[in-house]
Amino acid sequence: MQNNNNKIKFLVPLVSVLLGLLIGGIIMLVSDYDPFEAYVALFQGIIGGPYFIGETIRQMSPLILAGLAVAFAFRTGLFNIGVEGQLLVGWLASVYVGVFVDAPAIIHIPLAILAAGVAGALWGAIPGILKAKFKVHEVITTIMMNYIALYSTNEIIRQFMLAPGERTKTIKETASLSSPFLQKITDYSTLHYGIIVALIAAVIMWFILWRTTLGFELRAVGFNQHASQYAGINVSKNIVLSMAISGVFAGIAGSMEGLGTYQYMTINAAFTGVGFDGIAVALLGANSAIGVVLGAALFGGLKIGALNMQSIAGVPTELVGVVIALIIFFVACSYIVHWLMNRVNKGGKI
Amino acid sequence: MEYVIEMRNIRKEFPGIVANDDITLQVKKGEIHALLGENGAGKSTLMNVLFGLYEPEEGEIYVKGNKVVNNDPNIANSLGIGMVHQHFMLVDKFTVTENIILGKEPTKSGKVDLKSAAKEVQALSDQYGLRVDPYAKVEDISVGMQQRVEILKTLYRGAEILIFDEPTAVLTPQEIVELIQIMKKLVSEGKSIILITHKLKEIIEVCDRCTVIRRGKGIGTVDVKDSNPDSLAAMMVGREVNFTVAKGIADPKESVLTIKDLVVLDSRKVPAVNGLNLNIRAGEIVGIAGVDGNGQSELLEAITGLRKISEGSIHLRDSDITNKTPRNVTRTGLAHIPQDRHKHGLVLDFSVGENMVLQTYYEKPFSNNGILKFSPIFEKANKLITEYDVRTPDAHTPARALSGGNQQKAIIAREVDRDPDFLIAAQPTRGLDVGAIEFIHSKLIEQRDKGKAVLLVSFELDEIMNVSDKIAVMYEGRIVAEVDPKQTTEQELGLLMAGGKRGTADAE
Amino acid sequence: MSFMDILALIIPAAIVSAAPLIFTALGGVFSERSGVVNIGLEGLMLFGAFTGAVTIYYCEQLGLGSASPWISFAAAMVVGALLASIHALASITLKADQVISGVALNFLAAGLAIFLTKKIFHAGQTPVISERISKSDIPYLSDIPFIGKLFFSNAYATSYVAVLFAVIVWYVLYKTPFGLRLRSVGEHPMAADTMGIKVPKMRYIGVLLSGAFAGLGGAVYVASISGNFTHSTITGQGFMALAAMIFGKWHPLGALGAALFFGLAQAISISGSHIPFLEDIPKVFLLIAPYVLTILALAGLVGRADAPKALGTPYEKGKR
Amino acid sequence: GNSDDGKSSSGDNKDFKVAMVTDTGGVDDKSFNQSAWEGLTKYGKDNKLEEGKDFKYLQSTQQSDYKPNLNSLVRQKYNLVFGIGFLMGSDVETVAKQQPDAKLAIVDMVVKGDNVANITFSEHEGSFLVGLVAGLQTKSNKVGFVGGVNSELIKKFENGFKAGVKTANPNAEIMVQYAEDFNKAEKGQQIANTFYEQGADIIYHAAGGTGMGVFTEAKNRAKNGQKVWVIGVDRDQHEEGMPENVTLTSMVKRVDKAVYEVSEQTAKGKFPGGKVVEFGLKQDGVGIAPTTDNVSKDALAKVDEYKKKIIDGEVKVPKTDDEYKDFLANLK
Ligand SMILES: Nc1ncnc2c1ncn2[C@@H]1O[C@H](COP(=O)(O)OP(=O)(O)OP(=O)(O)O)[C@@H](O)[C@H]1O
Ligand SMILES: Nc1ncnc2c1ncn2[C@@H]1O[C@H](COP(=O)(O)OP(=O)(O)OP(=O)(O)O)[C@@H](O)[C@H]1O
Ligand SMILES: [Mg+2]
Ligand SMILES: [Mg+2]
Repeated sequence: MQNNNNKIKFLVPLVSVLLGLLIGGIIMLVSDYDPFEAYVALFQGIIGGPYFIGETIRQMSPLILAGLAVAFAFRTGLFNIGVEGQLLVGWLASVYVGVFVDAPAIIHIPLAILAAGVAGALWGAIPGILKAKFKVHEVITTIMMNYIALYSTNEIIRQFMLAPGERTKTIKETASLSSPFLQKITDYSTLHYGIIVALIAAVIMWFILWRTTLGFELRAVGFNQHASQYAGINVSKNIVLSMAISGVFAGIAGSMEGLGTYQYMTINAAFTGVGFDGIAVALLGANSAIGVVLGAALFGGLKIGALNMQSIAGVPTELVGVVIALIIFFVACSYIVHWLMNRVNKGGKI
Repeated sequence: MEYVIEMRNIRKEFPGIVANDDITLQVKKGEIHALLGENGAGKSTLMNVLFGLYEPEEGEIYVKGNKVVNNDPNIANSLGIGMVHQHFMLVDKFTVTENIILGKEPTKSGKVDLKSAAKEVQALSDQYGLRVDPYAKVEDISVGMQQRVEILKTLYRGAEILIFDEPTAVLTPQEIVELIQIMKKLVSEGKSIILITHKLKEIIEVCDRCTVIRRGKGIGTVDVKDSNPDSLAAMMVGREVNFTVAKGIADPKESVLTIKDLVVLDSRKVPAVNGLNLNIRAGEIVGIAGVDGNGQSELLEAITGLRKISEGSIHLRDSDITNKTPRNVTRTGLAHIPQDRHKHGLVLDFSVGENMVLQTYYEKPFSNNGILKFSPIFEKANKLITEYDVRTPDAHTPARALSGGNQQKAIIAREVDRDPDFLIAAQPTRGLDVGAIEFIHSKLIEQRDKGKAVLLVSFELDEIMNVSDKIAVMYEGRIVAEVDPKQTTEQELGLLMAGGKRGTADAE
Repeated sequence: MSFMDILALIIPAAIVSAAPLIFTALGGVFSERSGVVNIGLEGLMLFGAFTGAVTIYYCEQLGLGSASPWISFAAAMVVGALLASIHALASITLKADQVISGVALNFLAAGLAIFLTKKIFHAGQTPVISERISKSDIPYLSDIPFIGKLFFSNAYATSYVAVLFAVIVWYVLYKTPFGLRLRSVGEHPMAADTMGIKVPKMRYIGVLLSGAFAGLGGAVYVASISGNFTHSTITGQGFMALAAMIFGKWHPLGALGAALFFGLAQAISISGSHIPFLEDIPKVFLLIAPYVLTILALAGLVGRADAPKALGTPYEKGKR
Repeated sequence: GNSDDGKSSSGDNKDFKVAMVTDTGGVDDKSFNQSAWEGLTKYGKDNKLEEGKDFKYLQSTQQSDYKPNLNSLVRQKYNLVFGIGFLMGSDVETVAKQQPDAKLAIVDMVVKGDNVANITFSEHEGSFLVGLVAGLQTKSNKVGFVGGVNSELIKKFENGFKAGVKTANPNAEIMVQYAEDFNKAEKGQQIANTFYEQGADIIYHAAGGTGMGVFTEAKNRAKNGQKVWVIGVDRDQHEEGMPENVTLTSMVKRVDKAVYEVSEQTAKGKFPGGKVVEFGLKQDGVGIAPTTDNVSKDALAKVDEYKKKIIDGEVKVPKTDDEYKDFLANLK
């Protein structure tokens, strides 16, 4: 049974991706694009050469962290649609430290990332507290907090940090995650050290959930609050904690943009969308740490590849959105596969 | 002779298990037919097949002599088969009437005609003496009434054959008496009944014939009048079972739990426990007898720290545990077998192993400054699983997949193993088969003999009378009498539980 | 500006911007009352907006004149339902995780709508429509002193339809056999099943209706507010509708109230800088006011909203 | 490809390849992206270049796409790559730094780098002209300005407009509000609603999709017989005003022209790297829309008069709030 489940764990996403691409190809055919040219370009754009690999990895970092944020909250039975907002405040905090603090890189970078984490934690804790104390549904509060974050960060930039080009000043070198070395070996992609931060975060998430008493409590609360309470677990505390930690991941995702990809923060006319992509990534990854990393690779890869697909084969990038959606659908429908496997299984056993 | 129901060679499989293996069941018109078997034997499954919820892999079903294919409750209903499920099938947020008419609603110009529906319900409930309040919300009514609603549902659909799956497991003695009346009335009206119960006394009392199944296989059908509890039990378990709990006389020592003038409000903010005094000593089992809803649950929640205490005090040995957090209380030396095993007792989606350390995961050796240590955890789990004979594939199986009986064993293993000074056992044997019950009772007594104080709360009078050394009768939030089980009778207890005064023993 | 003028400014504005939310939130009520989570409202609304814009445009070409928007509403409802059927298939028949399937729906709708727009119009947005729902005073009612000016003057017909629908949905859900069955399926599907109610069928209906209503919400947004469809026409309104539905405790009239509340808060924040006692407040505070107010309202008065019991759990016969 | 038989066109740009990166709007945003692409297309056609090969565009779906898109064009050896919109500024700057022998151009922004041509527009001058029209044609002496997101760029529109209004009509009242959003039509509509309720009869919007709401509100009122106007932005938005015909005029910004000219210069080997190429009234880079049906005679006269004055430098149009203050002071 066990190894069978593992088999399925890998089989389902694989089949899903293939089916998604297949249907995407059909859509291209009927809307007279050349699927083969398109997909060649797509994969070129994901792994075709150091530059593209660099871009794909770069794209992954914030997605991994956003995905971890969503997944972590899910584990405690909370739906954090607020990653977007937590990401924005984290982005701002990291840039603030990056611009206004003077310190050697060894201190400056961790400090900026920490700031992002703290900001995200606070932003996430608010819905947590509201849920724990007033039983307010976190889905509403997190949505509202997104808008509050968007408008507040813009205003703060405008008031205190404005530089030409509707953005903050660029952060100091000492706070930057970008690496001439990485850029050189990936001939001038925007790859930066953020990916390392993201991967560490993934390990931490896994560790907290599965190796610590805290994780034990969080999961228990996620499954059955009554039993947790009976077992002396402080449910309210864990709800707040879960949202706060989720917020830390989201905030650090923001620092990926602030210290890595952009090196500054722009006045955002709309949401970045990374927060919402995070939901998809988490769900693709079945809310597990490794899953999220793989999900981010798939998601980020496709999004980056789409640019090349547009550039070479002239297929609108939106089509990749469709393909991604289809893949998610098929992953979600893994029930069929499981069911089939069970049938097979049972035949074998009895 | 023709049967109203005939199930021939039914086979039903679930992933990994054969729940029903070539079972045959024949029910005569106008009889009450008992279905007996251990937890997980396959009773509910068989009945769900008959009711069209499950489709059998093999076998045939005949109703009134005609072969039927019913793979849908609709068909079952139309065939006059009705089922009162083990776990009630009621929508809490709906009113009694809405629940009864659901799916077969009388309408007036497209609108549900609740008025006439309520009338109809009232009529039915009068006809069979099934007291219900048609307009009450199900979430607000007693378990007993909920069950009466379930019965009315089947009657409203004109059921001729009624299936009761463990109806008495959740009832108080009074309610059980009523239910038995009702069942007798139903058969006298020409209806036929299949009754699942683990209580052999009831079978002897009301049933005409009894079919026994063990581990999914049919063992046979016997006439109840020429059989007795012991023979039935033996038939079910496959070995001799002795009921009268073997226990020596208790020698109580210093007092462990002391409750003074306790007042606790229920969720509607009215006092459910109202000036209660109770004292439990080491080495004795105090049984609380009382009709459901006289403050038992609130009392337990107050002791365990799950509910706020508004007045009075509780001491465990010499430490004050009034309004302490659950974690605090348990650490002071309390263990608690909760009455709702699925809601409080277990995290059903956790593995059996994780559930085994639900109370101790944060302590050494199971964790070390915040980091879980899995080898000790699963060592412990496996030890308990064998020691308490919890039937599970392994310690990694989710608790959900265990039968209620085994789930209960797991909880008891966890709680008793912590070796506390004071053990609370609430409805510890509800819904369990005699084998499991026997096991659990012996464990409780073992604790007593180890010099622990045990508080037993149960609606099963004979459980109270067999296991306790002292019976405290609870009525309207207070202990109205403390009696010696050896010097009292069910009648007397019943009277006290109903609030009646008593001549002999002294109230408080 | 007199207090009356302020009200006359804010209340109609509130009603206007609330309408699309009301429709979409009502859709959410149908789906979630039947036990199926619908995060896909955003996507459904978006695709409804797309359908609406396209239909109106072609109806205009066909010279259907002022009927065009109304035809587009019907079209949007049909298309919305069709799109929702994917969510239904996945989450009901294939027992998919309802949240995942809903999220996927959002990506699908967004991608497909823009892709098609580009295919059809070779442009990032649909042409601007000229046949739109336009504001007007309700005859007679608008003459009622005080109330008339606030509630029945320069508002869209669709706004009143929205309110009317909320009442109808309430009636259907709470007074008819269908409603009773739909809700029972969302509360305790197995119970419903034992009462001979087809759980999947009811849930399909719930989800398809949610698609139809969300689609309508999107189309109304186009026909009454944006006037065309672009990649940024629907950005977050669907999620606001989701919030409105929860805020309204999964109750049609609750959702109506919540949507109006949002609208009102929005209107105040926008007109705030012209309201005497608000004009000195820093702009940003007015900007975030609607969202802060909502949170406060929830924390303060409304409190716990309990979802349908079986919400989010796929139903399998005999699974406990 | 037919670029080889392009002898007719000046020989030196036979193998000249030029491309642009749009922001998230896309080449058909009915705004500056579209305008830029029109310019590029015209240049391509005029020089018999092959679309998708010798000249093309890449669309960005999110901010983080800008740099990859710019990069991929540069590495596809396009001789000149445009970044459309100030949001791309710093990305253009970095790519330019990383690829010293690439030629890039940025629109609406000035960045460092000798291999970057900076294209800016004097939106304030164009806005000044439509301001004059508004000032003269308002009946209620109240006009409004709706901005998208409050920013340096949009401020140029606002202040130019205000200056124009005041010049033509010193005692006109001007209401200003920013939606803080470029694509919330309902916000645009409510702001317009508020303005019109307050008695304004002309609103100038520089708010992209949010502006659609302004048109909606104006059309609603026009339908109910109220005479209100909208002034469009970036391109001739006459169509948006139909059928109720509420578009008074529009401030057009000829990104197409700029793109065309910079391409041509570069092809001719006169790449304005490191320079700022300003497209104002003088260069015909901004102005009022060709459709002038709704603009009164004397308004048009005023427009021409001031157009001349501005070109001759007699009038200096304010960009920022401070400059506007001074401007007002000098008016009196
Ligand atoms: N839904 C299900 N999925 C998987 N296995 C099941 C399911 N229902 C029952 N089983 C298996 O079938 C066996 C018989 O279950 P059943 O409910 O009939 O037992 P039972 O006789 O009703 O027990 P009890 O007396 O505790 O009610 C169980 O041991 C269980 O393992
Ligand atoms: N979803 C399920 N998956 C696996 N087994 C199940 C499931 N539901 C029920 N069962 C099995 O069905 C059998 C009977 O279930 P049931 O709940 O009737 O047990 P029980 O002992 O009667 O518990 P209860 O105290 O609830 O009556 C148990 O063995 C249980 O393991
Ligand atoms: Mg059973
Ligand atoms: Mg049982």
